[in-house]
Amino acid sequence: MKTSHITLSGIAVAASVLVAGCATTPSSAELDALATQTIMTSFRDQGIAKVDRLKQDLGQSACSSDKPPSDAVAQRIMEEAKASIKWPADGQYFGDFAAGERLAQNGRGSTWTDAPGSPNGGNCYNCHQISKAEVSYGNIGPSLYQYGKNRGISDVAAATALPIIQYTWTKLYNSKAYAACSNMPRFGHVGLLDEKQMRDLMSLLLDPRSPVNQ
Amino acid sequence: MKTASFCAGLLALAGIALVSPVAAQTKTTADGIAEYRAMLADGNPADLFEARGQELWKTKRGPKNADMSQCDLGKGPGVVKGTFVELPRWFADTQKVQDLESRLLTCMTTLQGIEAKAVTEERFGRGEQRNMEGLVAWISAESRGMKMNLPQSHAQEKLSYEIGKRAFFFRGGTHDFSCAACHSVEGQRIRLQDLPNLTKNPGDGVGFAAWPAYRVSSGELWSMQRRLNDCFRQQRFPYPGYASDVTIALGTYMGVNAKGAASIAPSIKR
Amino acid sequence: MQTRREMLHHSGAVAALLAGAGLLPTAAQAAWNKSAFEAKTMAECVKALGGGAPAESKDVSVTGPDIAENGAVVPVGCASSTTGVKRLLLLVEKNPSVLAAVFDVTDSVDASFNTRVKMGQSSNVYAVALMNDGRALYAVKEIKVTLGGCGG
Amino acid sequence: MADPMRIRAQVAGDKATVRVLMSHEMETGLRRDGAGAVIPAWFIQEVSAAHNGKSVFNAQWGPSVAKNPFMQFNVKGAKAGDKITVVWKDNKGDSRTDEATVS
Repeated sequence: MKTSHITLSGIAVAASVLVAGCATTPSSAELDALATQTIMTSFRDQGIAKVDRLKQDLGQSACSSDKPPSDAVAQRIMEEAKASIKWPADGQYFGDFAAGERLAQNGRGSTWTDAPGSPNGGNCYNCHQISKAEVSYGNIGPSLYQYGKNRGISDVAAATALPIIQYTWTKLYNSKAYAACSNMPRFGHVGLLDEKQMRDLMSLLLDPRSPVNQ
Repeated sequence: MKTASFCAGLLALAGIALVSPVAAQTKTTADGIAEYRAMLADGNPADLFEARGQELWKTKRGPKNADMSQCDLGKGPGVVKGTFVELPRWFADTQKVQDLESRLLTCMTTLQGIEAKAVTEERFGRGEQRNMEGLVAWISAESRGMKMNLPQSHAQEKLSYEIGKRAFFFRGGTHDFSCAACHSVEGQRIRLQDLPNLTKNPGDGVGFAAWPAYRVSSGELWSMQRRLNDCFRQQRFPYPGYASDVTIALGTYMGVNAKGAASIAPSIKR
Repeated sequence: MQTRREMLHHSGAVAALLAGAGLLPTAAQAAWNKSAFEAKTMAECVKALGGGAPAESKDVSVTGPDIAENGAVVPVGCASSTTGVKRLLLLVEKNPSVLAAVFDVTDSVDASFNTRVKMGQSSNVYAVALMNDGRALYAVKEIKVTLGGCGG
Repeated sequence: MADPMRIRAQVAGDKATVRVLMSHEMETGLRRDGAGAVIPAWFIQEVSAAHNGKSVFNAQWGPSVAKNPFMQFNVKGAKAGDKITVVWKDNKGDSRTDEATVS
C-alpha cells in the first residue's frame, strides 16, 4: 500500500515534504491517511466516550466522504444490516405509546457528560415530526406524523399489518438495511435502545390510539 | 438573513399551507422564532465579553508581566482589525496552521509566559478559558462586517483544508454521526434550529461567520473551539483536544468554504 | 419539587409576618419585597405590593414573542399609556415564583420597560400596572417555550 | 468585582432610549450542581437609574430575570451630553455603578 510509509510519521513528515517544495500535491489516498492520523491523535477518552468510538466499521467508513459508496459496497452494507436484525424474542412488537413519546422527546445518552449506564433517548424529534402537538421538530428525516394511519394500519394484530410492522422494526433496529448511508442511528444493532424501548416506539408510530395517528 | 430565506421558502409552499394544517403550523412557528431572534438581536450580552477582552489585550499579565500588544494574529504584531476573517492561517514562527485560539495560546505562552495547560486543560467558561472567551469576542468584533477571506496560498493551508474536509465527513461514534450528517444540505433543522450547509458559503453571518457567539442557553460566550467541542459531544464522539489539529483543520475547511460571507461575530444564538 | 415548594411557602409565611400585614415600604429606596417575590399567583403578588384585585385593561400592554427558542432568555416588556401609574410589574404565571420585576415609575421616565426573563415552560406572562389610587390593571400574553437543540 | 455594565443612551425625539447590559449570574437558588448540591441564589435585587444625578426610577428584580440582564427604558427630556447613571445591587451585597453619556 502506497501510503503506508507516512501513516506513522504523520503530519510532521508530510509537512516537511510539502514545505520543502514538493512539486506534486499529495494524492487523495495520502490525504485520507493524513486525515485519519490527525483524527486519531486529536481526540482523547472522556467519561464514557472513549477513542475506540473512532474505529469505523464498513458502513461508517464507506459513508465518510462527499461521494456515496459504490453500488456494490452499498449493497453489502444493506445486506449485512438486514442480516443483523433481531426480531423481538416473544414476537411482541408493541408496548406503550406514551412511553414511546417520552423516548422520542429525549435527546440524551452516550455523550461524555452522561453517566455510565444512563439510558439513551430516541432523539426522534431532533430529526422528525411525530406527534402533532410538538411543534419543535427537525426535518432531517421525513415526517412521521400519521405514520401508521398513512400506511393503513387500523389494527396492529391484523395479518396485513405484519409487513409494515417488520419494516418499521427493521428501520429502528438497523436503518442501514434500507439505506446504506442513512443518517439514522442503528438503535437496536448498536444497543442504544433495548427491546422494551423499541416496542414503545413501535406503538408510538403504529398504534391507532397513539397521538401520532390522530 | 437565514430566517428571511427560510420564510421565503415557506411562502413558496403557500399552496401546501392552505390545504395542510401541519404546514400552516410550521409557518407560525418559524415566524415566531424569527420574531424572538429579532427581539434578542438588540442587546447582545456578547458586548460584555468584548469589553473584557479589549481590556485583557492591554493588561500586563502572566509570569512575564506582559500585555498582548505584540501578539501577531497574521497581519503583524498588534494588528487586530481584519485578522479574524483570515484565520486559520499559516504562521512561519510556529510552522503551523493556527486558528484564532491556538494563535492566542501561542501569544499567551510566549509573550506572557502563561502555561499552555492553564488554557488547554481548563474547563470552558472558567479561569484562562474565560479570558480566552473575552479575547475572541473582542477580536472577532473588530472584524465585524468584513468578509471571510482565509488564505490558501501556503501548502500547509491547503493541506489543512483537505484534512478538515475529511474530518467533516468522518462518521463515527455510537450514533454514526458526522458533521456532514447535519451540515451538508440546505434547509435542514434539528428541532427548530436551522442547520447551515457548511460545505459551501452558507451566506452572510451564518455558520462560521457567526461564531464566536453568546449562547442564550448557557449564558456564556462560546468560542469556535467550544462550539466544535460541543458538536463532537452531541455527535457522541470522544473528546477533541483544545486547539487540536482536527479542530483547527475543521476551522480551515469551514472558513475557506465561507469565503465572501460577512462576519457578524460575536453573534447571539439559542 | 414539593419539598422546595413547602420550604418556600414556609419562608414566605415568615416573611409576611416580619413585613407586617399590608405595611409596605413606600420610600424611594424601597427594600426588596420578599413576600411579593415569593408569591405563587398574580393576586397574591399584587396584594403583597399593596394593590387591589387585578382587572384586565387596555391601558396596559405586555410585549414578547409568541414563541421562545429558549426559555433561559425571553424578551418581555411592560408598558402603560395612561396617567397615574405608580409601578409596573412583570409576572410569569408558571414560574416557581410569579414575580420577575417591579419598576417604580416617576414622571421622568416613560411607563415602559423591557427586560428578559427566564421561563421554565410555556406560560402566560402578565404586565401589571399598580395605580396611584390602588387599582391593579393588567395585560396578558401567552408565550410558548420550545425545546431546542439536540437535547443532550 | 463585577464587570462593568454596557450602557447605550441615544436621543430619540424629546427623550433618550437607554439600553443596559449587566454582567451577572442571576442564579435562582433552585438549581443543583453536578454533585447534587443546591447552587445558592445570587441575583440582582435592586436597580436604579439617574439622569444628571436625579433619580428617574427604582426597580426590584427577582431571580427569574435572565442571566447577564438586559434592560431598556426611556428618559424624558434627556439631551445629547447628559449623563445617565445606572446602579445595581445584588442579594450578596455586591453592587456596581456605571455611567454613560447620551449621544
